[in-house]
Amino acid sequence: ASSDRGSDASSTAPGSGAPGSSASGSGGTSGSAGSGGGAAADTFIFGAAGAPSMFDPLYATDGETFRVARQINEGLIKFTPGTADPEPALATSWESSADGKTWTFTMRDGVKFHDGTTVDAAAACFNLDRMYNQTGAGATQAQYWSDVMGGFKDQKDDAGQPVPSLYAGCQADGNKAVITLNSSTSKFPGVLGLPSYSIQSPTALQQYDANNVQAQGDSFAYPSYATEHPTGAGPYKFQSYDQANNTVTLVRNDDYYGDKAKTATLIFKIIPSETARKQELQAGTIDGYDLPNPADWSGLKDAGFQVEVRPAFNVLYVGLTQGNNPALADLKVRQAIAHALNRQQFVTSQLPEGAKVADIFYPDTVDGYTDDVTKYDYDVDKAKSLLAEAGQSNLTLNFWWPTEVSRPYMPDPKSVFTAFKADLEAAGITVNETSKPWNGGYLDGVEAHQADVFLLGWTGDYNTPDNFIGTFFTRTDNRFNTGTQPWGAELSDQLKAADAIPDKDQRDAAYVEINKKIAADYIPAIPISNSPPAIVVAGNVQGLVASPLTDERFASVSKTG
Amino acid sequence: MEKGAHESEPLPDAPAAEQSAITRDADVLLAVDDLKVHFPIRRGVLFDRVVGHVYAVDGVSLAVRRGETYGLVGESGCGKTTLGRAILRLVEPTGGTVHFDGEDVSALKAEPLRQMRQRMQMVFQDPLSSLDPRQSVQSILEEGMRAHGIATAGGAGTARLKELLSAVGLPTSALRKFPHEFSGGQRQRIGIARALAVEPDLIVADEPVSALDVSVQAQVINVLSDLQTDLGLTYVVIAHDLAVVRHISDRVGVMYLGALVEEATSADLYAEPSHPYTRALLSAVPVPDPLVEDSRERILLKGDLPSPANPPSGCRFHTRCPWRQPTRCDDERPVLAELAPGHRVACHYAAEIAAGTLQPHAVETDAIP
Amino acid sequence: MVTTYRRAREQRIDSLVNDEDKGTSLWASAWERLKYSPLFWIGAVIITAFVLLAIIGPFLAPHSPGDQLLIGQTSRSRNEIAPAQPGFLLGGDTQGRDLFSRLLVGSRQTLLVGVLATLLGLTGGLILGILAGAFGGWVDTVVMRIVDVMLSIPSLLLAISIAVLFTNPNLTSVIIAVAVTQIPVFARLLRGQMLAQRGSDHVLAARALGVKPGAIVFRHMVPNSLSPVIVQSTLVIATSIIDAAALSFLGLGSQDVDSPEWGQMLGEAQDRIDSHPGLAFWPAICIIVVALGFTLLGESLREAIDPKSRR
Amino acid sequence: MLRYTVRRLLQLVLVLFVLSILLFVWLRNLPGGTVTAILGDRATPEKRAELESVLGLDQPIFVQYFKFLGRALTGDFGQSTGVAPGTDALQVFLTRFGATVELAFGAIVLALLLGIPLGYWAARRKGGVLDSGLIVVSLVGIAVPVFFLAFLLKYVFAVRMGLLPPSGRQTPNIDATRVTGLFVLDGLLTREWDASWDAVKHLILPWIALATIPFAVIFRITRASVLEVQGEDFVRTAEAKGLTTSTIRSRHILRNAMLPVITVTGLQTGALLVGAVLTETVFAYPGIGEALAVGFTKKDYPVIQVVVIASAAAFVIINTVVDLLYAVVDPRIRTR
Amino acid sequence: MTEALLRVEDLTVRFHRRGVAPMTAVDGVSFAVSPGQTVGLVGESGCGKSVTSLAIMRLLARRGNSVSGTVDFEGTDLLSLPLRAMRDRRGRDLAMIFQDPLSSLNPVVPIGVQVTEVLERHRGMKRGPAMREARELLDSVGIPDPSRRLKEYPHQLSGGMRQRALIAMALACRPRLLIADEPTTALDVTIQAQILTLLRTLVTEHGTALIMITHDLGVVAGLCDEVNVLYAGRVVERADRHELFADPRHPYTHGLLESIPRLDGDPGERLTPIVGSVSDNIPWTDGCAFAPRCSREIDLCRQVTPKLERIAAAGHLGRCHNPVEPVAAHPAEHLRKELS
Ligand SMILES: Nc1ncnc2c1ncn2[C@@H]1O[C@H](COP(=O)(O)OP(=O)(O)OP(=O)(O)O)[C@@H](O)[C@H]1O
Ligand SMILES: Nc1ncnc2c1ncn2[C@@H]1O[C@H](COP(=O)(O)OP(=O)(O)OP(=O)(O)O)[C@@H](O)[C@H]1O
Ligand SMILES: [Mg+2]
Ligand SMILES: [Mg+2]
Repeated sequence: ASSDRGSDASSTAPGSGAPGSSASGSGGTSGSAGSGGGAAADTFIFGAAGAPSMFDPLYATDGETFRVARQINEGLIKFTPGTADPEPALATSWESSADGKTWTFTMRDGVKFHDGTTVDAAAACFNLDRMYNQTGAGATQAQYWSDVMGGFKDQKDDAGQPVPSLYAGCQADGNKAVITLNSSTSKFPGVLGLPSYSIQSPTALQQYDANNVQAQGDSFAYPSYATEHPTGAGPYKFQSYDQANNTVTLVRNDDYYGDKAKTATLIFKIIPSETARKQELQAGTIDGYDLPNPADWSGLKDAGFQVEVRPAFNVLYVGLTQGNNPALADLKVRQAIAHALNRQQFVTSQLPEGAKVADIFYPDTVDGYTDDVTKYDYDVDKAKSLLAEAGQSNLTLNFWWPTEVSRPYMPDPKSVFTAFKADLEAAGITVNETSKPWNGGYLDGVEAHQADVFLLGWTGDYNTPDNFIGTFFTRTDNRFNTGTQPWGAELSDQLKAADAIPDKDQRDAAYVEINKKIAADYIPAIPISNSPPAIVVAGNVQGLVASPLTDERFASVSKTG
Repeated sequence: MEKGAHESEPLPDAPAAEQSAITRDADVLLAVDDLKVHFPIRRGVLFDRVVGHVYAVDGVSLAVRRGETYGLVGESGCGKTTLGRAILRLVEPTGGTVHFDGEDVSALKAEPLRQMRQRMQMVFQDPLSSLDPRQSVQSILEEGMRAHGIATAGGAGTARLKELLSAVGLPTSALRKFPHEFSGGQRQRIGIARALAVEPDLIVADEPVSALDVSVQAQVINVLSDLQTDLGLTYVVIAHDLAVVRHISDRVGVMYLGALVEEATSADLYAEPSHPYTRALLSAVPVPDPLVEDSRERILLKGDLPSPANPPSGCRFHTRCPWRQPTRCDDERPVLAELAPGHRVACHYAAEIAAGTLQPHAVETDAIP
Repeated sequence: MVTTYRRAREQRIDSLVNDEDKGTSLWASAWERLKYSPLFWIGAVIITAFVLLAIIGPFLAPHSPGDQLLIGQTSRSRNEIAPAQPGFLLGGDTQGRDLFSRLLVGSRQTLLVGVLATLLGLTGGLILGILAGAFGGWVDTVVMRIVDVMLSIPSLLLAISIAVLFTNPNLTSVIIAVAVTQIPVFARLLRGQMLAQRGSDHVLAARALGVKPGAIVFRHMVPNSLSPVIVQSTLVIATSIIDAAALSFLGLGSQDVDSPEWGQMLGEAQDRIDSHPGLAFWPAICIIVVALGFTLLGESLREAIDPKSRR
Repeated sequence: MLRYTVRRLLQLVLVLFVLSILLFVWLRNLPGGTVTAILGDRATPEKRAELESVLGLDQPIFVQYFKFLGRALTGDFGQSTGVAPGTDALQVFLTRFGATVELAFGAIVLALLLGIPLGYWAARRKGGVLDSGLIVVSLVGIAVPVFFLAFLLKYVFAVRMGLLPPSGRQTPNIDATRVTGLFVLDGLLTREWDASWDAVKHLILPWIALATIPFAVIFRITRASVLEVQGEDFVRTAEAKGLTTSTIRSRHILRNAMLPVITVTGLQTGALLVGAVLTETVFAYPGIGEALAVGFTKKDYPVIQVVVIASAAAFVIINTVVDLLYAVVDPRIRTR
Repeated sequence: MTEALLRVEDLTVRFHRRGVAPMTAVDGVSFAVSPGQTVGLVGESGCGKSVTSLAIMRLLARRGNSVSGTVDFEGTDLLSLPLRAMRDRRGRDLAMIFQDPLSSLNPVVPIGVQVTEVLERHRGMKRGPAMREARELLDSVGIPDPSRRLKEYPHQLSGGMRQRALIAMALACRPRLLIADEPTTALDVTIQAQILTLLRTLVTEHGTALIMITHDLGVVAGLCDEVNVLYAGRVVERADRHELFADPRHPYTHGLLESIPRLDGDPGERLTPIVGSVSDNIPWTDGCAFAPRCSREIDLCRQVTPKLERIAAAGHLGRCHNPVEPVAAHPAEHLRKELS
């Protein structure tokens, strides 16, 4: 593994396009222009909440890595800015066979990777095969592949059986890449717009040993491809990662096939503290940042900043672990809890503008949405009577909530808990509170079914119901432990079947049915809200299109003044 | 001070070789034989190694008879305190034995030793610091009694406490007070009363009056001698003030660098000091009489006491001795030998010096130009 | 080595100069000095007020600290919290709870954190310090190596380390986390004192008297070693309160929603500090004043019992 | 002297060894951890198991420890998983150490520059208004939580008044060359004055916030120590010799009074680290303190390990150096 | 007797402390010293010896006390001199040595510097010559190997050498008056003898005036020309040393001499201590402070404060209403014969 990025940065001679310096024309005018910070018109500085893991999106799952990767790379398709709908990217068009198993992508002509090599069908197939061929540490890291596609080529499960995969192969046919699948899935082609499915330069991948991920004790060591030489075909090129100053610098790719990036330099300044990001924006030292605290929206707007609210593409739910607390096995109890929660008051008092009470487990922008499901209005008396009917007037629930975390669907877990705890108590339920750090017992405990009631949610990756409820309930040993209920397997089968329906309309209809059953008969959890996350930029920034998938592309962004 | 009885009676012959006889002598309460206390000097890189020793006490033999007062004098750092503590086994001796009333104290295990301590007590130099500031006089006095199962409760206990206080000349009201509420002399009386509380036979008093002003010093000295008369106590009194030692002791040992250099009855010692060091010491003590001061002959010693960690070879005193003779004094360590009955001296030339056949070297004078 | 005589004499002169012939005890003479120290009095007044508040505060609170009485006037999206109004002296917090009531109730929690953390740290330190100081030798070496390791980790890290061990961060875990960081401090202090006591004349005297070793340790050495420990405790209460606040700031503080603690309130108010400074201001002021009170008290006590400062 | 240094260093090795065991065992027994950090809310039991076996986390803890130790001895502490994921943890430490050194060094210098003269001044006017005032100020410095002070400073001077940058270490797109990794020094070395000045501007507020506690401690120890020394016999002797006030002050009082100040300054490095965790977090300053804070929330064990061990080492080494310095100043130790 | 070099008149020092009545440590002390003369101040701990000497040198703390009276040094009143001028005189015209040689030396400054700083200050010498002079000074007070010692630090010297170094410093500018405050208390007798010899030579060969402060009557007997016995801040008896020891008149002086076990006395003899302790004192304003402890107390003692007046031979002053009768035969007569 090579890890001398820091020393690399420190040993370069001054002036010669040093990684730490801005490579743009303004470099010549030196200090006075530079000290203007975020003010320089051809440099856009974005406040990132954390450091990217590395720059090969195949191995990443986190937003900070993806945010950078999205500027450097493109996939066969991408999402239309501001929506979750696919549009052409490196492929200009695509079609699938009737059974949904064969997908043919027509490649765009004349596109070059940053290293000057050509983007073609062979390169596309090379990438997909590379993903499929991951082994060892690489396989554990390529999660978006395993999540969506299942297994890898040589992967065996504990019993020594090959792990099934959706992916069957990819053939380059002139300027067409033909991808074959083992079964139809709703995930295609949307999944190809994910950063992990980016098409990267085969030359560079090979030259810099891109697959050489090593597991070491607690962590992974990445090859130099991922740390120093990411080579995509996106509007920006990777320039440097200055760890001493916590900045990632990208520069414009002048050979980009589409509209060239509007700013010559794009800098991600890593500022872990949310408050610090806000203050930097206020002080003018950055041009924008992600996920402003909803409480700050109005203040930021008043101060002339542009708070771009993304369409809500997430859901917050109160999970009910089936089979843990015997009382929860009773549908009446689950219904009572649903009635007990004053979701509307919570949404108005604690969630940002634009947040809505959710009746099903995904937002209305997702295909197969319906609001024609059983609704559980806030009604304490009803809750009490349901509990009484169930013989659970003295119900005690073990309610878990996470600390050290803020998610787009749950900006402040404590306030969620505080509100719902009061609601449950009002319905005569005794609440035993357990708070644990998000990654410090909470997730692990919830996965291990230790909680009766817990707070969790999901942000969608792409536009399919499967990405939401499929993820939640397809497995029967999921965190709600639905397998312990008679309907758990039923629900799982319905979801699998729906996902495999090639026809979109039929598929959507199937999902509507599933949602109705979930709301009326199952209630494995209570959907609470969809809450829109925002991104904020300075007043002089134009061209930022907020994306429900947080897939903002900065090439279109420019600054005045 | 009534002590004529012992004074006139010379001790039986006790040369080093016959020391064992002394330990068996029923009249001898305390017998110290070739006692050594070497403090290790530790230093080391990771773990401390012993790189040398402070020869604080280096081969002391002496015997104290019942009812007698034995005085120890010597300059600062010569090992008096260490010797005193080693006798009570408050420091572990490196070598040699201490017999108390025929029993080998140096071989006692913890519990027997603790019980033995009832019979041997100590009075400390600094009256304030040797009293626990947080204990009332009553509990200070009772502590020892309790430790040795002497009744402390009820009328008997109270009576005993009053008796103790009156023995050292303190009012009964002192019982409820704390050490800091007393003057120096009174504190020292408390220290003495504490030692007396367990009804010991032997009291080792380590510079009991050094920290006191002369007028108070006299009071305490009187208390000590009165108690001896009344209770038949045996004392080992350590002091650096020769006048005090002479005043209260029957016999006196002079220490230099961890060893006895001379031992005699106090009358003998002051009348006929035989070791050059004793002579120098006596000549240096200021006497509050101008006539004496003006006329006396001074033996000025050169330099300071050598370090006990690195004592001189041969006679320890040869580096400062005005009578030093070539080679023998430098090479051969003199033993404490009997010069006259009951008068032991550790000097090769003691007889010659006493006879006046050996003259001191000219003393180097300290002169202002 | 120059004569113990001299030392004793000096002490005597010292006591003469200072105590007007009649010696007075450590604390009595400290009191003589404290009487005229304005810093001490300021500290004492603050602490008395604080302790009183902690005792009666929760009873005075007009509302339950957990009730979201003002939730209707609260909106995160508009960044609104309930303003001060009749019955709600300082308005509501972000959850629509009465800020004033929370401050009042918080005083007791805060005192608990400070005092319990100190007591716990003190107990741990006492045990280690007494072990090391009473036995000496290899026990001392082992104990002190442990203390060295603990001391070489900056205290807050230690606290963080302990805090993350608790899967359910609440007041108890904060107290324990803060207490652990104080253990080495107390252990060191006490061991030093104990060692000094071990060599002291009055302990030697007790040994000479044949007092049993256990009694020597607990009747003589420990009581005489405690003064600086007591003073240190006062100071540690202050640092405990501040450290607890720091833990809250790092998100590791108590998460108990029903029993507010000032540090926790301050930590929670961080992200609203510019729009609603009052949320952070009140708990911060309370913490600062109380910490200052304990520090003033501790420092003036320290100065007063320090023989060196008697000149 | 050499012996002493060697001894301290050997002790350090021992301390670090014990510390590394404790740390290792402790971190591995925390709830959550690397696997959860990597998998997040996408974890499934199979994936967890797979990841655990790939990382060797399913092996007995002592096996894991000795593997770790073996690698650590070659300087390989693993890769960061949260602070700067994928970067060598030691590298993360080293890069960030420079930042913390700049911050801590500046703070301690500030504390010394203010603390010593004021401490002396207060001691000379013991009991006066000025003395009491300074004591109260220093105690308030101790009583105000560091993070709150940092917050206030930032809010007032950076956000409200806009005088100084609110966070970070250097303006990102400034034309600066890295030489030593100490930004202020780098600018001076390469004559990029603006880069130095920019780095200094980023440091001023953190310096002030971080310096308060060391200042208070140094002030008080100086004051106490001057009070003590000025009552010493040798000062009276110096007075009796008719020496001038300035000679007495510099040669006799201060030279002696500085001895405890040296020791305390060394001990303050520990406190500085604590302060740095808070200060750096508030000012989003990429030093080891921030690395630790982030590392703890993100369960970045490699970074936590290397930072804690290295800062313990730094603490011990600094104190050894301070002790040596002490010996240089105090002949009683030097010539022993 | 030659013209007095230093004349202390009615020196009074009071210490003020918050909350308690002012404490008079030195109460109207007067005495004089001439060149070549040694005047002793003796008394028990706390009687005001040190405070007297510090007041003369004006070394008492700037606050917390008040000093009155005059200290006439060759016609100038030291007490009314500006502090700056006083600094110029200290170390040059009048010097002082203290009891504890270790704590009186700066532990972190080499001996050489501590000696030369006086030379540089008062004699305007440069470093080099000052060092040479310092070497000679150390040599002259009997420190062996002075060149090496100059570079050493106080802790490397033995007690006796430290005291010699202090004396060397005091003598650096050839002061005409030397005040020695218990210079030998911290030293062993053999070393004490060395230092006393050194001081004696100093006075006889250089005509330096010496104020010797001690609690040890023996030291006084061998060194001083005139002796002042202090009690509770006042001089209670003053006489030539022969006169004083031969014929002590004040009951306090008498008591002191009686309570000392003497090398030349009878060993068996019971000591006759002064009863009580200093804490039994009454204020001088209510009569004689010593009265409560005095064996010769009469009614007058508790009513009228006695004055310091001639009570025996010329120059023998005492402060007593009922002085001790003259001693018939000198107590140590026989021993004196023996020794001589
Ligand atoms: N615990 C100890 N460890 C090491 N050295 C010691 C110890 N106790 C005493 N010494 C050394 O032993 C020597 C004799 O000490 P001791 O106290 O017995 O002398 P002393 O004659 O009582 O002197 P002083 O008159 O000063 O009380 C001294 O050099 C002293 O430094
Ligand atoms: N700085 C001071 N503040 C208050 N009282 C003082 C101070 N210095 C001395 N005294 C008092 O003045 C009295 C005389 O003290 P001084 O030091 O002169 O005694 P001394 O005769 O030198 O005694 P010693 O022989 O013990 O040195 C003492 O009772 C003491 O309490
Ligand atoms: Mg001794
Ligand atoms: Mg004095």
